[in-house]
Amino acid sequence: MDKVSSSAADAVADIGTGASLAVGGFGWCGVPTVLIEAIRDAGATDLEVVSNNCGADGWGLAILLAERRISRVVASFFGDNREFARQYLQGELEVEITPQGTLAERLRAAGAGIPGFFTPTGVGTLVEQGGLVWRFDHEGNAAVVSPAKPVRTFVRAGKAQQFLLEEALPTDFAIVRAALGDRHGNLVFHASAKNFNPLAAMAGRITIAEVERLVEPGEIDPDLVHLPGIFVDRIVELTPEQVAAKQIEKRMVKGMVKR
Amino acid sequence: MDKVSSSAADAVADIGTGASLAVGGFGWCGVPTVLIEAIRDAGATDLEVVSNNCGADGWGLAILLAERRISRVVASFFGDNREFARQYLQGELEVEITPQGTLAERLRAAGAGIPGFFTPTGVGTLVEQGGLVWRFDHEGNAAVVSPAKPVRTFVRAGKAQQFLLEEALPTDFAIVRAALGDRHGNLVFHASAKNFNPLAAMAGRITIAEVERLVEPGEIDPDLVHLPGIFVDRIVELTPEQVAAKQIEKRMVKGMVKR
Amino acid sequence: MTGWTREQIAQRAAVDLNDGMYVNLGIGIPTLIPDFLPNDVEVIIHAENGILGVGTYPDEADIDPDLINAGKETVSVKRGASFFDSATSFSMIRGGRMDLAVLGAFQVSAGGDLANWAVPGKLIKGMGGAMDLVAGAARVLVLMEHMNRSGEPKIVVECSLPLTGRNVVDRIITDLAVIDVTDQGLRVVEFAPGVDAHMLRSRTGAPLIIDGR
Amino acid sequence: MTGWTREQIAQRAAVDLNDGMYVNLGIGIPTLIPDFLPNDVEVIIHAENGILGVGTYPDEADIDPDLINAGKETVSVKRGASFFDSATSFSMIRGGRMDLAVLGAFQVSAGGDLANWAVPGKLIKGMGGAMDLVAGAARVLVLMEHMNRSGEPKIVVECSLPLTGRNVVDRIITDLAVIDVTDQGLRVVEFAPGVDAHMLRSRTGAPLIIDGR
Repeated sequence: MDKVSSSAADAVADIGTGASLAVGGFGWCGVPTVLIEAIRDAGATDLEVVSNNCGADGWGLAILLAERRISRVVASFFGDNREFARQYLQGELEVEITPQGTLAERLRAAGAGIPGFFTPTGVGTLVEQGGLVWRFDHEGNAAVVSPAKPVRTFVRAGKAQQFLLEEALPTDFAIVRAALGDRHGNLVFHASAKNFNPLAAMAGRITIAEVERLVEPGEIDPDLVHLPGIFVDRIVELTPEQVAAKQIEKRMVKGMVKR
Repeated sequence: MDKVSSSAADAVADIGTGASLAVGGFGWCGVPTVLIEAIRDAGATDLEVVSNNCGADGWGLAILLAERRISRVVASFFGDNREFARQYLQGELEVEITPQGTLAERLRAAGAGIPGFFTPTGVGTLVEQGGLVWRFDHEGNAAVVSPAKPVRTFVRAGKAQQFLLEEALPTDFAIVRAALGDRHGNLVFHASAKNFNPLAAMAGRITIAEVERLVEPGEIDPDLVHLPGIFVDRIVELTPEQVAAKQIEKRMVKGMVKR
Repeated sequence: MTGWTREQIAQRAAVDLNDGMYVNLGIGIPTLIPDFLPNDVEVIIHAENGILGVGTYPDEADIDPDLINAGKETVSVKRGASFFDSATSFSMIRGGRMDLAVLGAFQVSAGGDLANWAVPGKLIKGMGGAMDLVAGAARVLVLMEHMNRSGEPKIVVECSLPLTGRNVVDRIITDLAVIDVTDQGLRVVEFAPGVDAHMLRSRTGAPLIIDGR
Repeated sequence: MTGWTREQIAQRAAVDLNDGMYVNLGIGIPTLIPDFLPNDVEVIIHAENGILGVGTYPDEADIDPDLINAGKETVSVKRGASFFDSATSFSMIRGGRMDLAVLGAFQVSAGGDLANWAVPGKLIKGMGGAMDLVAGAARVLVLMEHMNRSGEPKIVVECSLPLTGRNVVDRIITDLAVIDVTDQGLRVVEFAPGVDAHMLRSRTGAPLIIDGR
């Protein structure tokens, strides 16, 4: 068994126009930038992207946004991305705004064969009641808004409480980044670069991982695997230059004043 | 921060009569046997136990069963335990039979604040329709049977499909076993002894872990923690003798004939 | 001799396993399958208690009480194995990543319903992971004797025993034949040696499609 | 001088943190709290992107692009830290294991409703993890200026802005006072220097219980 692709271009070649795509990463951390670049180069457009953020300043998914290759985004936070805001407000981009924990759980649920689950998050807010603007028209009025979500009462710690139903978020493809991987697709992440990566990987029908270091099966202790290879279909090994290109969004060092 | 208890007896002292208890382990593997013995010695009775199996032949939970200290069990498989069968059939023990994957997910859901989720498992069976015998009367007739579960249709891969609603399984306490732990409660498991342990730990309102080796905070690489300490309230360090007492249910070696 | 032995059933089942497949093998005949795989076919065996990459029984020196399969037997693991908790294990199954589940059965119906966990009047042992496996695996293969010990067909129009899953079985391999569950009904793919259409129909409790009829 | 500075608000909030607590600190004033903790109070700081045990900003040599907090700043970790995925991270929150969440607000209502993520007519940035935090944390503490930049009260009978959560806030600490949300209404626990009941009532858009009245 060898899931290694000969190149990033090869690995993403069948991601076509209109595909849905779960993408790992939080801010600029743990983002599969090389696979994103390969998708840009391959030309697919009208993509639906599920990702906590959507990159910024020419980094990560921002390079697909800049070329208007993304038509719909499911995300929890995009406050740092001006081009994202412009496309959203001018009705060029549909945005399903989802609480961060709900987004994580919806991706995991997709991978776990759980089509829906109840959560306390968002009860009593627009997330439950509906009306969040998914798409503006060209005059800046709401064209598509979120639907209301079903609510159910459960008894929790002896108290009846309301919860809303969220649905799983399966995608055609997932692209993720890991520190270490083997030819069977087993992955190991480092520090907070783990974030959404294992969950995006679970949600994809076909999952592609870029790894900073590739090793042979057996070199990763079975106790230390973070994501079992069954969730990964293709592996791309990064070059040392690609690994070194990692960027930092907010570089802070000891003694700096907190904002 | 130091979650280490002075003894197993101390750690379980507040587990009272009528308490519910999630217990890690699969078969005889990864079972918190020392905490189970401490509970036996402490005298609590009328316990509700959530555990995939229920021990066998004087091992694990079987020692609580033997003393009739358990009044209700949620489990997926108990085919190896004759005393369990006797108590169940004679109406001494209530048993909620739950598919194994559903049991695992219900424990995780409890720990994740998800009160209920939909699953394909059991649709079209007695698990959905109700009628599984939870308790027999003394004549061997069904006295309490499982209720029917709500069903909902979700579209999955373009196809409408039915799923049933399962509820989370939170418990008053959880007892688990790990290979390694630190004073903050961070746990590392070994091989297939991981099984239900992280999930039971998540489900408990108060979670107690027995560890084969105790180390100081900082000795476990943050990337290698299997269960973060926030899910663990008390730690008990086992003696070398207690660790060595681990037993094997079906000892097989290479060349033996498969059954 | 008429029909296949247990080993021959496993051998026939092994033909259905392709290189790179993730498979879960139930207790009994399914555990014999790996012995019949060609050297160039590498499958990854899943144990629902938390292992991908289950190997053979271990050497005496390598026995580890913490390393058992879902049948509770000590095992070894292969290169590239991984360990995980039970929720992750069943996520793989329900999430559709498990290519194949192979299990035994008491009864299979013409519509692919499976009964393999409970017999009324006999002691219930629990369904373990069987309901999750048949609900989630991409493909479900049943290996069983064609008739039960009382000489009654185990392939029936409707199961009389409590179900493990409804419309879940894809293929049945018995000592007498290989039979696919299709939208048109049960279709015979292959006869065991010494078995013909007449014999197979007489021992089967549901209509069979043989040679298109 | 009347009232508390940003730093003094954080200092007052620090009093509410006990040894051994797990806390999530939002962006802004909450991040200043650790500077005011006594040496014998060890709290474990959670970053919802996947860290328990967040430390100070790192030394230059220890900067790791893979190690950032939820505000996307480089950080260090303390002894006993752990890393995990986002689903596990929010499990801790929704599951009730997070003892305290501290965040900022645009508005808080008399019933403990919180609005802190969206202002109609202004660009929506997304709620991030705020809705999960207020729905799940065992206790929610809001730190904010008592009035907004237009001089309007931020504590109101009903929020006019889109809610982050309903009936979720336990305590509010502003530049003017410490106020608890109780079943009876908003109860003033403490005044900042130079603040009296009359002034506080005049700057608050909801009834206040002061000295039991």
